[in-house]
Amino acid sequence: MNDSHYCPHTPEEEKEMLAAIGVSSVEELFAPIPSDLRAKTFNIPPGMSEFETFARMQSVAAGNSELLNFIGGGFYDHIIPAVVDHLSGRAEFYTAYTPYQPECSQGTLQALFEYQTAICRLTGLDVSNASLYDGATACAEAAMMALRVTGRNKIVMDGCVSPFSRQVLKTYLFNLNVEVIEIVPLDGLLNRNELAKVLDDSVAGVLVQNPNFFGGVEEFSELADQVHGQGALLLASVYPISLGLVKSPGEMGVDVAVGDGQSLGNPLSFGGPSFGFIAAKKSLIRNMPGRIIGETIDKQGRRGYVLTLQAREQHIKRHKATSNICSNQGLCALRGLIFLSSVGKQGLVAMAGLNRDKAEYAKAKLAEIPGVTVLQGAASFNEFTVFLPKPARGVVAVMLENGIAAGVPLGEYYEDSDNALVVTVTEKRTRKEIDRLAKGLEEALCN
Amino acid sequence: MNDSHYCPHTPEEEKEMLAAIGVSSVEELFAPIPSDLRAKTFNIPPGMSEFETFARMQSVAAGNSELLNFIGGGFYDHIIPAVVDHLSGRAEFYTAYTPYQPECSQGTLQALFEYQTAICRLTGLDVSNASLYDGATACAEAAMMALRVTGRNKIVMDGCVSPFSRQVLKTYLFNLNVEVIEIVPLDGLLNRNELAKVLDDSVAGVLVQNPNFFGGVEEFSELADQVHGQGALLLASVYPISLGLVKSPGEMGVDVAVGDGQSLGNPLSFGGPSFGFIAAKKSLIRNMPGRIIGETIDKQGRRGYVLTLQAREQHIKRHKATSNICSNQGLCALRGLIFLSSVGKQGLVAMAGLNRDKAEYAKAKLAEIPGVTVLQGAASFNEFTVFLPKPARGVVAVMLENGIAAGVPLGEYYEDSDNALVVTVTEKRTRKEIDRLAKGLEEALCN
Amino acid sequence: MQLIYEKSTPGRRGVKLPASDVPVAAALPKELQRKESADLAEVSELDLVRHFTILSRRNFSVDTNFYPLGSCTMKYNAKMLENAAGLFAPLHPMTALLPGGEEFCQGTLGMLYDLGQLLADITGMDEVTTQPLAGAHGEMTGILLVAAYHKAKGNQAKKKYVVVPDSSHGTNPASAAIAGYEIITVPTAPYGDMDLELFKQAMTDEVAAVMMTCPNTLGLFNPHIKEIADIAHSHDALMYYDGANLNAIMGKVKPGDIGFDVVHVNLHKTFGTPHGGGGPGAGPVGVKKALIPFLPQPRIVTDDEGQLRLETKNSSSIGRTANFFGNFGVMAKAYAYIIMLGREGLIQVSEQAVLNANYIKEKLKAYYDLPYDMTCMHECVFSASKQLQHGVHAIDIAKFLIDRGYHPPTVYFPMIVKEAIMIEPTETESKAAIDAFIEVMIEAAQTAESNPQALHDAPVTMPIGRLDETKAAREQNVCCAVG
Amino acid sequence: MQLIYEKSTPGRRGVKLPASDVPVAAALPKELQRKESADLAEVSELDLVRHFTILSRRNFSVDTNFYPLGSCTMKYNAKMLENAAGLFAPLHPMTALLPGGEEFCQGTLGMLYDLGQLLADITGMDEVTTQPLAGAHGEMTGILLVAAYHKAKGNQAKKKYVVVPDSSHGTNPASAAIAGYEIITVPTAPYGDMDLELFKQAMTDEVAAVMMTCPNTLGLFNPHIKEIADIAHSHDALMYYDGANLNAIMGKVKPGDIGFDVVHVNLHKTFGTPHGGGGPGAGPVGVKKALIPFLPQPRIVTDDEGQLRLETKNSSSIGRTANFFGNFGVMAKAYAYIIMLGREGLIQVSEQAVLNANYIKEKLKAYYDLPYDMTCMHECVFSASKQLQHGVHAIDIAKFLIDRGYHPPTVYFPMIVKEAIMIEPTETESKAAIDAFIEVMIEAAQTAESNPQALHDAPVTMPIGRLDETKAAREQNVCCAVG
Ligand SMILES: Cc1ncc(COP(=O)(O)O)c(C=O)c1O
Ligand SMILES: Cc1ncc(COP(=O)(O)O)c(C=O)c1O
Repeated sequence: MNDSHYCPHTPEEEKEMLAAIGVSSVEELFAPIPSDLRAKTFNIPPGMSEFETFARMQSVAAGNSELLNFIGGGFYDHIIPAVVDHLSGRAEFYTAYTPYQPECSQGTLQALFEYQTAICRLTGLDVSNASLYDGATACAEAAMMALRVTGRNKIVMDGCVSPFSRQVLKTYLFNLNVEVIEIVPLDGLLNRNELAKVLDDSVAGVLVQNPNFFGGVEEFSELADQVHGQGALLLASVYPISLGLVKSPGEMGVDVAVGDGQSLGNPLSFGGPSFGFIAAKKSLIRNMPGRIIGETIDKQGRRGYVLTLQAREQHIKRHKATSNICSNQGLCALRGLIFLSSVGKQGLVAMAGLNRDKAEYAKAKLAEIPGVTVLQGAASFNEFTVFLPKPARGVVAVMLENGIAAGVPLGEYYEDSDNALVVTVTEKRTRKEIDRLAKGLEEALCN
Repeated sequence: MNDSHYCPHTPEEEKEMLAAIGVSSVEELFAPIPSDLRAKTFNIPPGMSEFETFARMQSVAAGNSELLNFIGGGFYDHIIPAVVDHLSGRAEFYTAYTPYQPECSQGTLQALFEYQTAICRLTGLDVSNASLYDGATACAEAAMMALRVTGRNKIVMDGCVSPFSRQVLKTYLFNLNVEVIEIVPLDGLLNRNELAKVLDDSVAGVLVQNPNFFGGVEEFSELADQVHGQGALLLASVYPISLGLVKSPGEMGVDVAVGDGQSLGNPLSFGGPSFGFIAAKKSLIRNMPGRIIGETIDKQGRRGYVLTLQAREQHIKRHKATSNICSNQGLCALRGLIFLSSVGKQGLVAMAGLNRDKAEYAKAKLAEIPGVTVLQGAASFNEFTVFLPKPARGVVAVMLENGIAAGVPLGEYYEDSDNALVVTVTEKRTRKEIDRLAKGLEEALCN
Repeated sequence: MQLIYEKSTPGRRGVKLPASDVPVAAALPKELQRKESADLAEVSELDLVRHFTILSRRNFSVDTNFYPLGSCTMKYNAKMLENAAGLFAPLHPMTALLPGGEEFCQGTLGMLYDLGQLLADITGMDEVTTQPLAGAHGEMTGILLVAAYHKAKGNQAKKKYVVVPDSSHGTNPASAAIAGYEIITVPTAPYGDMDLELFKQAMTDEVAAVMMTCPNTLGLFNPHIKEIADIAHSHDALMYYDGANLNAIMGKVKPGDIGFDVVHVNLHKTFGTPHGGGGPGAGPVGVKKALIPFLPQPRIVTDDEGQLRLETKNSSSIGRTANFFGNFGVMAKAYAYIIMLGREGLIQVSEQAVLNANYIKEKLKAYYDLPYDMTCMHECVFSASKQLQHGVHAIDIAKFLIDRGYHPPTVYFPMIVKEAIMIEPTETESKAAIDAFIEVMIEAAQTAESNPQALHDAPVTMPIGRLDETKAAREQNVCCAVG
Repeated sequence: MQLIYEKSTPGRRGVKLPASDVPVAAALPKELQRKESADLAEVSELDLVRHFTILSRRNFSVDTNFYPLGSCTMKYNAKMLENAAGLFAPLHPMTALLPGGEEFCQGTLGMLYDLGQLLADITGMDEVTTQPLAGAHGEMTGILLVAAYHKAKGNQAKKKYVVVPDSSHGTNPASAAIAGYEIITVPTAPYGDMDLELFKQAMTDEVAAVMMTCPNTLGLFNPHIKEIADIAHSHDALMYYDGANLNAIMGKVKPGDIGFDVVHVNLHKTFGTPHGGGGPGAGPVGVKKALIPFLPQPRIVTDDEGQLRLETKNSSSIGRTANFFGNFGVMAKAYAYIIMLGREGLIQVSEQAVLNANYIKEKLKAYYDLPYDMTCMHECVFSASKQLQHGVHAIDIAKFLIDRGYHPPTVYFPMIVKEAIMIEPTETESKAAIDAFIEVMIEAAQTAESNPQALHDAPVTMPIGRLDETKAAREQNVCCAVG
């Protein structure tokens, strides 16, 4: 075994250990497995060296193409300050486990307490947990929170919420006795009339998204009042970078805010890992899913941090827990904290401003293209919907061949939207690149 | 100033500080500089963000071409285990200074002591310092050591030593009263007869290299006796990876061994940083250049490490110091240590074996090409000289265009060697790549 | 140590952003504007770096401490794997979902596909989805697949229960509950496995699935596992395999061969991803053929030309369990780990993990009560009941270990062992490290007799002592008030 | 803590290497074979990682501690710069030296060329070589250029001396000596600069160069610098500028404008490279036109088409001072740093560095003797002479600071100040960090009076106390005997 990777014993050591156990071979230790159950095949290819493995991974990565990126849809191509990698790359952070033993885990615990604080401040809410899996599952967790809190079993959701989040929510709930009602969007915004029709005191929670999948930014304060009037909770999925400019969930009276933390210092990485966040009004804390870090003191009065309200959790409550979460996205949440602390209070505002300015520039540029119109009636942040004179699918496919990921065609996700395209512009895109997008689109439309 | 990079004060803080100093502006603090001496221009372009800077650096890097690499000449394309980056990337290592305060620098000090140990064991000598700038300057330092030790002023060097090392040595010594004699190589080896002619008791040191610039591996034990017979020192520059197989300087009776540590875990990085190493017989320790770490104890008998024999150094001895070295290549030496500890005792032998096996395979392959002959008469490690049927310069230039750096043409460095090419094959080169080299060479020769 | 917010100075700026190269846009309508900027940290980059660098040092971690945390498989994970995952940082997942986009993602889609096949071979399953984001998420996904299966057969209405042994991990019943089932818990028999008789009694046609860990959380392999599976299947209940303990059995036995229908794998335990202080992990789920139609979307399939495509609109699918393709970065590490170790390497991992656990078990059983004294797999579970006679609890021993520089084993789990101390050394520890740990464990046992107070007082070498958890739960101070 | 060799186990293997895909070659001739393998460490990768991770934590460093080490400019260096340098890892320097090879290296050659131009502007020089590998190496290179210059003029024979002030850094005279000159040391006058009268007396036509740091090592800018340069030039002596203190004056004054002919720049101090626990740094050398012909080879030049080429055979050159193009990775960081900060950024660096030093000077001068009480540049030098009255030395104060988590300032340098304490805060420290440091310095001064023994006993919080340096020097135990 001393020729294997990462199994350190020398043959002599192995012999000593076997002797101490009182067996003559390692194979004997597998005697508890009935022989007829033993694996008959094991078709894993032979191993290789670290060097060869890395070379192989490089060739896997090279199997993807680099594209000029104007797509979002939940994951966003933002700047990640170099400190994020360096600090989250401290081995003491990333090779530790969930901080069950607080005395030797204050690094993780304090950082996650700081993370919770950042999320509370960002969302304008009182309490945050220490992360969820991703933004989509966070929507489902918020819905389940509403079900628990109200004891009702109906969820209403705006069709403007990301189709992925809606799908995940429905998957989570399909085997529960829950009714899920979706409100068909009206011009890329929540159809408030339709919502009013279904909002009654059987509704546990109403889920909206801001900015929504079309890019539209909405005000939900009034909605919050209506929802609260029915004893239900208003749940909002938000894009954290937008909160540098856009009214926060807390300011709108939202009860539970969730979202995906990818944009906060986590690379696109073909979709993960990122993290979900969830923040809520104080009164809802005992119904929160996942880990929560709390401040306390030791006998000498020294401040410290612990996993708290563990009585909600699966390792104590088992099937009565508020969620099944165990391992979560701690390191990604830490990256989020480092990101937010690195750009800082003013920086987040500035970054949000850059996003919006670039997107507005792009909007104007694209609107100049003959036949292209911009979805009217809604303010937007860094994503917006344009209507093309032909189906977006084909246009996007053509532009891909030219190295531009021009946006997400809406036809895949909404009826009667074949010509609609959602375009995303982050602070990383330069004016030149935006001009290239416009030119590329114009050319693609000429074909 | 709070919009600048890495200068943290807010305007309020700056005001407070100026008030404490008793001046009204930062500019006042520059009053000691006579106004007529002040800079009239400062033509540095405006700054940019971290993100833009990194993008710029990526485009700089993209300005170089990737080539299939069969060149050496002092720097070698070896495997660097991933741990080397990760561990030398610990901020506590790389953001510390030279360990002047031992109590809070035991990390660096112990590591460098372990490094010295590795170098002693690798070279088979008694003492090592904590690094020199690079392999070429190490040759010069070894020569100066010989001058100091013997009080003589003549250095003899084998023309088979790397031309770069020889040039550096001559540059170092040109303004001293030292005679430097170079022995013209004979068939890619030290011309021992010529050497014997000049070796007398006026010679301070004889410098050889193993394997030499032609790739030849030599035995110098007899030479050591001859050199010692004249009261001179034998100085040898060695390629550390080769020491997995090749007789060590210590085993040959060499007095001072030097070399470049790049191959030990330091990336090619367009030539640096790497490090030089120097090891010597115990009796020479007080004449060593640079930093030396020594073991000692504190009052409670606890073991610790300190910079020792500092009385040799510039910060104490000023112009009488054994060298002018202050900052050196500490982090690169640390990388060397981590590399050697990662491949380990058996691994270095295995790695050296792989190098030689691949080079021998390449040698045989190239020898099959019509008109190509291999330099005979010397054993080699991972570099060898071939003779082409036409000038190597042109062949190499053609092959470069095809993405292959086929070797170093010797004509640039030696007379009557226009057709000679030194080919290097490390463990990173696969059989397929070597076959590609052979095919490429064959094609280039057909042109 | 101060919080980052306590180190903030109003007006201090962080990282510099690019200057704008476009006009400033008209402001958002007033009612959409945020009133007050979020009060994030305002620190210099140096202060930020110092803060988190110093904070990191207040953790124990695998790279600094032996970390025999049972059930968590705290092995050393190769640094190269981190580098490998980084290669994929710039790739946007939506690309693959664009029309014609798969073509531009053949590298990553291919890797996921290949990883699925490797995991399928390791677990003996027919197909694997890489979408679930952790073990528990895999459990929920797996149980939802079970539900979809029963639904498709038209008998979901009667399927009300999921059976778990009482030794099971808390996530098992929690996941099943979230997926809509009621839980039946079967006690463990004195021989360390789920009581076969009680299990038989619990099984009815109303049971949708039986969830088991094998080896179980006592580190024991259940010799009756096939029989259990046969009983379950006779009631049309599916067998769910919690793969958290896969590190024990690679190449030795395959869940799919011994009657399991659904498996999740904790990639972060067995396959090369460090635990990140609480994630990210990944919990791919493998299934037998009958369950393939229900796998989440998007599902990676090959077309006639061998190109990889995404199936996104299969109406029998349970839908999506997460945004995109799972925690891709974790998958990259797992894939690299598996191809690097290869067949022999993976077998050795399991062999050495089992060797180390048995060695510790033998060496410590004279000092600690071993409730199930038999050959274990990759972990062993002691009880501090002997020490309890001196008033010393498992937690006291844990805290003593902290003072000695060891991360404690898992304590108080599995719940069925009183004062449980669950030790999983993993295969990556050297004999010297294991021997040193054994010494300290013996020292703890001796100190429990000679000076129990010393154990109650531990830890004393950390920046803080034992914390007041009641106060934390009462005050619910979960967000910094300063700043 | 054990040495890595003490953790070794015979036969334990390290990182796995690729299997060979070629035949095993015939062995080397016996007489060329190594007899016994070098006794390197034999540890597992986990043990290796733990060893060095834990070892790293036994250092103070900029990223963990305020590090006001005078003359060393221990500023915070942006992490991005490390990443940027890494981009060049795979590039072989010999490529550029192959026939036609420059074409394949236009990126790196261009960067070096541009960096040279930026440094030339900052220092007021006409051309820069990036070859020297550290400050001292730059000094030697610079003095060799001076020698070549005098030689070319035919009067090297009579040029015997290099003049340095007694406040100069030890490398200055050491480098000049290595480059073949004798040293004349001029004392410092009470006004903190080289004594002008004594300097005049020292100057003869036998002087080849005058080496100065400006601001000098007391942190003071010499108002007579132009006069000194004129005097030197009148003797055909060249003025050498030790750029170690460049952090004080960027954009404010250029060495080239005030009479200097040769300059080295310590990139690792001023320009973005952390110190690495003792390097690598880089010491590019800038020269005035007259010295360009002597610059080291290879020299980067542009050809008629604006392509970058290497000049390798200029016979007037001093030759090579190092293998290739200098410490390229360090250069990459410096280049990125300069283009990132830009004109305004660099000016601010110097302004804030000077502000911070003066602030500390003012705040501490009531507690420590300030031998030269005037506006300083980027650093200030106190004397512990007040404390000495209580038997407390500068070193005792240094060790006390260690106990408080501060890396001590430079002590006992410059040598001309008795019990010198040389403080360089740099521009990257926040006011809060500086204020906290001032507090601790005051506490040290107070403790010197109230409890001098406490200072003699310091440090007590480190894993080791003050070490027996005599024993180290006597025993010369510089290589581990174990294993
Ligand atoms: C036996 C067992 N099952 C399931 C889980 C849950 O896995 P995860 O933490 O990945 O959600 C764990 C994790 O500790 C476990 O030990
Ligand atoms: C004033 C001064 N000159 C020269 C040097 C030497 O520079 P280096 O350490 O880069 O060789 C130093 C370094 O500490 C210094 O402070």
